[in-house]
Amino acid sequence: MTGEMIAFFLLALTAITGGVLLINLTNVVHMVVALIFTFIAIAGIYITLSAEFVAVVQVLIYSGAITIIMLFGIMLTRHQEKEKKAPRLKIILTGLTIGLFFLIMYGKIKDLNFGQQNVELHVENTKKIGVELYSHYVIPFELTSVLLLVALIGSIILAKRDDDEKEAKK
Amino acid sequence: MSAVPLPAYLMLALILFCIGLFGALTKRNAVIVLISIELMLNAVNINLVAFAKYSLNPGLTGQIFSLFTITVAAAEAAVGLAILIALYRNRKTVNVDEMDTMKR
Amino acid sequence: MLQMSWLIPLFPLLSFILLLLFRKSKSESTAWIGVLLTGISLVMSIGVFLAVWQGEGIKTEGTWFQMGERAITMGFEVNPLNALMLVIVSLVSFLVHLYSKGYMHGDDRFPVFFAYLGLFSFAMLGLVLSPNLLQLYMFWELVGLGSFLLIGFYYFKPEAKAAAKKAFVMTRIGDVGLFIGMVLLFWQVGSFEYDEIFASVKNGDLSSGMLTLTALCIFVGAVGKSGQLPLHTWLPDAMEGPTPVSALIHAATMVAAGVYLVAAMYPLFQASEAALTVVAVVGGLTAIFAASIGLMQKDIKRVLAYSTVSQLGYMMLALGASGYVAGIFHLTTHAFFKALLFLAAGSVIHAVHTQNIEEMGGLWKKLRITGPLFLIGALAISGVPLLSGFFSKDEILASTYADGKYGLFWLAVIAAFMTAFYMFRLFFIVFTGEARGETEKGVHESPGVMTFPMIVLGVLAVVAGYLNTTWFGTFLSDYLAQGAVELPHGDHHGPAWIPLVATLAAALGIALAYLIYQRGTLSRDWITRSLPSLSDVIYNKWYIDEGYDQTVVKGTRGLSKLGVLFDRYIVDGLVTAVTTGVQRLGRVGSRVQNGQVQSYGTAAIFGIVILLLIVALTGGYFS
Amino acid sequence: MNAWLLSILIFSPLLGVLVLMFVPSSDEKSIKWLGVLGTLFPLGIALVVLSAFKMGGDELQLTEKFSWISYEVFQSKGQVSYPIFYEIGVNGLSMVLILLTAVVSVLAAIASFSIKQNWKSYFILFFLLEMGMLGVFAAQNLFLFFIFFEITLIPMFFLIGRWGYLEREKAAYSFLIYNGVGSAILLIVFVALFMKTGTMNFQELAYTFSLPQAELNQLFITKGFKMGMLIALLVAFAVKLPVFPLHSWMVRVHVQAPPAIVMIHSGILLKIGAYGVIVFGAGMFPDQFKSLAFVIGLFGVINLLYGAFLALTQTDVKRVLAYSSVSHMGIVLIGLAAGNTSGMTGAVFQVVSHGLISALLFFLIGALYERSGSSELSAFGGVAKRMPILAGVFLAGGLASLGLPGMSGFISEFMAFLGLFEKMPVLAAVGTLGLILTAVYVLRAVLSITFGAEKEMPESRDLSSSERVPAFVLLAAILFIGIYPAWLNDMLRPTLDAILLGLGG
Repeated sequence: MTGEMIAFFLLALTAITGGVLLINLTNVVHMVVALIFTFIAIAGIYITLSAEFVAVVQVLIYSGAITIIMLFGIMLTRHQEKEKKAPRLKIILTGLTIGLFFLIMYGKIKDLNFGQQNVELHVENTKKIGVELYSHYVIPFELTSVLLLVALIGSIILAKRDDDEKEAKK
Repeated sequence: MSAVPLPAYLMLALILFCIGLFGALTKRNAVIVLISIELMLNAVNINLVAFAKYSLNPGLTGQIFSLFTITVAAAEAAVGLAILIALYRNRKTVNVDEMDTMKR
Repeated sequence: MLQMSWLIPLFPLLSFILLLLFRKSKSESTAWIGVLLTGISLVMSIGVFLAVWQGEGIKTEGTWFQMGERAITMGFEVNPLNALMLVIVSLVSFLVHLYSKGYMHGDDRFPVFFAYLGLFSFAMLGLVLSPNLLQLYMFWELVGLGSFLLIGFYYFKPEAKAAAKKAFVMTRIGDVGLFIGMVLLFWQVGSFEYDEIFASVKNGDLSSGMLTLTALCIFVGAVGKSGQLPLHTWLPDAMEGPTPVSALIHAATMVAAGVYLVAAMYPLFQASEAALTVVAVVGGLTAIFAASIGLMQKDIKRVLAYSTVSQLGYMMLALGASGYVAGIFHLTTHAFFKALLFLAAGSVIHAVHTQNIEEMGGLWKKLRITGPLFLIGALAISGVPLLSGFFSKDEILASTYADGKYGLFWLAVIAAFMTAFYMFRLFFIVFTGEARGETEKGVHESPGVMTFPMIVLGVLAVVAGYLNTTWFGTFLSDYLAQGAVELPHGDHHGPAWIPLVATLAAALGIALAYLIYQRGTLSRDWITRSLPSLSDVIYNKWYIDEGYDQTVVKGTRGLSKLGVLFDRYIVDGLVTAVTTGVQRLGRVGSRVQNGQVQSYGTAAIFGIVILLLIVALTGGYFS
Repeated sequence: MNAWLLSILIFSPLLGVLVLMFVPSSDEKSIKWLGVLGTLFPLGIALVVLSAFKMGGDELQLTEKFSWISYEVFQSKGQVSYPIFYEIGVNGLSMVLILLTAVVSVLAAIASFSIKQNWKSYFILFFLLEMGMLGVFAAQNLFLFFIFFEITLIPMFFLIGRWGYLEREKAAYSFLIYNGVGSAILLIVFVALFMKTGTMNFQELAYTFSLPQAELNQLFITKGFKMGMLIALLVAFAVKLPVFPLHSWMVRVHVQAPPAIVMIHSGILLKIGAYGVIVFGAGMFPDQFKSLAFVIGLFGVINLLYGAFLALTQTDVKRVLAYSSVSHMGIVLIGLAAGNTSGMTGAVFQVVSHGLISALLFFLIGALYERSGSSELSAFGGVAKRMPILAGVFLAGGLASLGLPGMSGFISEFMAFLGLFEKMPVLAAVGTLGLILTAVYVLRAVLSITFGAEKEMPESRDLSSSERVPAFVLLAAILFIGIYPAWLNDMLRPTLDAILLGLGG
């Protein structure tokens, strides 16, 4: 049992626990908080996979930005704290479907092994990503920035438009 | 140095994906549905990064791809919430059950 | 001369076309077109006949169209049998054209009538000239069309409409038999040609069962056309047509076509003993059966119609009993005397404007030409010695006897007795005694165009018998012996007592009629009273029509109604069931569409999972 | 010139559409005359095509072939390209049917003078319909065939639904649904054939399927596949033909559509079904077709008798004729089932002859309806008195329909039965019962209209001169084929011989 193994198990346990809590808690805010654990644990998983830069981004974006946005969303829209359960039949049906899905995928991936791994990956990881991004992937990268801009403007307009209309009506 | 095999990562991703899927399909609060979708995206990212390390021709591509995914997910979360808020203003609810305008 | 014989049918066709063009003409001189053109046909037919008499013959054919390797041919053939038929047909047709000029005087559609007559003559002459079965079949149907049009000439009368339809349909039933026989023969022999059929019959290419089957199928055709037993009911009804039509079509020519067909296909029939027996039995039964109905009818034309059926039965009997010559001989003489009788009856009807014999009487004095001619016809048909009917009927009886069909022989004798009785019943009621009804006023003899044809036929009815007598020479059988048909075993002149029996039967019949209807020695309703049920049955024509109505007609109609219901409720019902099923399904489906994104998502995931499952189970490679 | 002749013919009706665009829709008279002219133009070109067509020449003539669509697919065996061509051509059979289409279209356009409203859109749809029909018969691959086949459906739907009688919408819908199902099956078959063989050309397909089974196995074509394709094709065309029990839409259409459209429908559209069975069924899968011959023959006889029995007691003359069409299509099946020279010839003759006869009869029914406002048998009587020409032509048409010698109906019935008697004598003997029944119902219908006591009718003028043209032209054509069938036969021979070669009879 190497240290990597122990780290992986702990992280995986945390991530799954966070996920299960997300499903089972009733308070909406608690759910989001449970998910923060999952996100951070996933960042840890990335580190075990020699992806330091992705791990950092994960912490920044998910644990930071997205969770905060979600909390804002909850606060802006809250009108009932407690989450009501969905009908039992629906839960069972969905659960069965997903269980089936799980079993199929499990059967397919359990023995997957390509027999080799990239040992160089952690060497100057961030620098290499930077070089790749600005050379080979420059066009997708720029497109992503455009997408972000569009998303920014789009969300502002979506969130604002109603007020304008109401004013216009007045 | 090998220790954790590829299937372990894939399994973790699968479990998280299933949890996310279940949440997205059963939770009634729209915010939670959005968060569940984020969880699914994260599960996918784990796969990408894992394949960047263990695969037939490993490399940085997987990690870079996961970066793009994260970016898009962030944008999606922002737009999704904006829509949610707009909807909430109109209908005074974030309950997914009550959003059935498609039927009407 | 013979090369030109294909023109014979075309003149009446020309007459048909011309007269249709002059359809609107009010002038009755249009009749002369028809008379003239059939006259030309007559002259040519006589020329052809004379040429054949000298032993000539011709057969010319050309390809009509090519069916694979087999060529379907059309052409014409002249042999002794059909040369004789040509003369009979064109002669009677010519005379009837002439007669109709007077009879149809004042009709609205005068030219149309002659046009139809032309069409019929064309078809009949074409039928006779046909060298193969297919061509014969085609003209056979066209003859039926001519008959149909002429029966339905008074189209506004419901009876005429019904009769025309009935005639067409009943003969069509027979035609289908002929059709089947013809087609079966074609696949056995590989040709429609008479010659080839006879050749392979002779070579024994056909199994005996097939021979009998095809012969019987063809005989069914003859039964339909000639009004033999099961299919005879149309012929009496066909009397709704104008009387000249009855004389031409339903006495002399078309109905004889059945007999002609059997004669033309005689080698086929000869090859099958069973078929010949069936022909004989059907003929004999028809003869006596129709004669029995004729005893009681009140309509002058219907009596003659049943008489025709009966006489056609005689001809069939003769053919069935190997009396080939006898059958043809009787066909010839019958054509003359029956046409004469019909024309005379037409003349009577023309004079008194009724067909009911009970409203006639004492016309002998008023119709000085028609009366004696009718008497000649009646004597001839009754088989009174020295007139034509005597010789031909005698020959039929002789050949039946010689063939060993004794039961049928005695049936035929009884039928001969009945024939004599009903003919003279008719004669005495119509021409002697007191004038009855209101028809006596204004009764006058028919004009010359009508009496002339009758006189010609009267002469022929007397002399035609001498064509083939044991006394002066058997011209006809010598002549027919030239033909392709090998005549059956020589001449069979049975014992000498046969003519005596026949004469006796005729004399008895005439005497009985005299006693009842002239002298009144026996009361008129003597039979009716003594055997009420039998006479009732006979008067109602053995209830055959009613029987057909109750069974075949009702059955068919019922089946059709059933079919309509089936169509409406089962076939359409199935369709409706499918559509309502789809609608229901749609309604269920729309309930699933509850507008909730999560349900849709679940469904989508479910679908994906199923697909994944398939991929996982099949190994993932889509071969 | 010849290189483009056929395409010009197919798309020539579009000229009529183009001209009509510039005519104000209220100008009734010029629209109607342009309608007739617009169909005369294709007829003229069809005659030119006929003169360019060499009788007894190559099997397929006046071909045109252009690359149209092509795409490539990666399969386990490598990259396979699937080209689709625009390819057209005529053989004897399609030449005859094209000619029939052109002639009947002109006559139907003349019969359309009785249309009461929306002439402009009527004629535009009419022209599109004609284009579709011409295209169906000229197409030489499945793709084009299918496209033109569908083109006929849509105008037909509107023509029935907008200009028909009382229950026109229902009729139009059942037309569309039945034929839609038929085309769906057709499409599946065509796609499957394309997938397996990589070609859509009729001749290439026929060649491919005639290869020995060992070579076919490499293409994954089993005997079962062939049989399945054939059955599906037969079902698809059985809807069109129509074959019992898929006939109820056709009866409805015949009763509800305007007479001019029924002339087209019964005269030509039904024939597409027969054409399809001949070209695809017998032409491509001869062995399988032969093994199904008895079933086809059985359905033929059922159709014949069923149609005849139902026609016996109908009270509406249009229904009588509709069921008589069912009955007559049975004869086509009978001829096909025989699968020998005479049977095939009979079937094709029946296709042509029924086209002419039913066009004539429906034309006359239309004329009668216009005068009396009814098509119930009981509404008529003694028509022969006031309208002798109409009654005469009607009677002649009826007689042609019941197969009187000297008219086209006889040849086809005779040949079809002749063929069947060789192969299945007992079935054929049962079928001949239909000949009797046909006589009964035709005479019943015709006589109760033309004969009998005269009944009052709102209008009782005889055929006008513009009505006489279609009536006499059709009657002349019927008589011509009946008296001189060799002309039609010579034209059809090469095509039929090729099909018969496959059938081995």
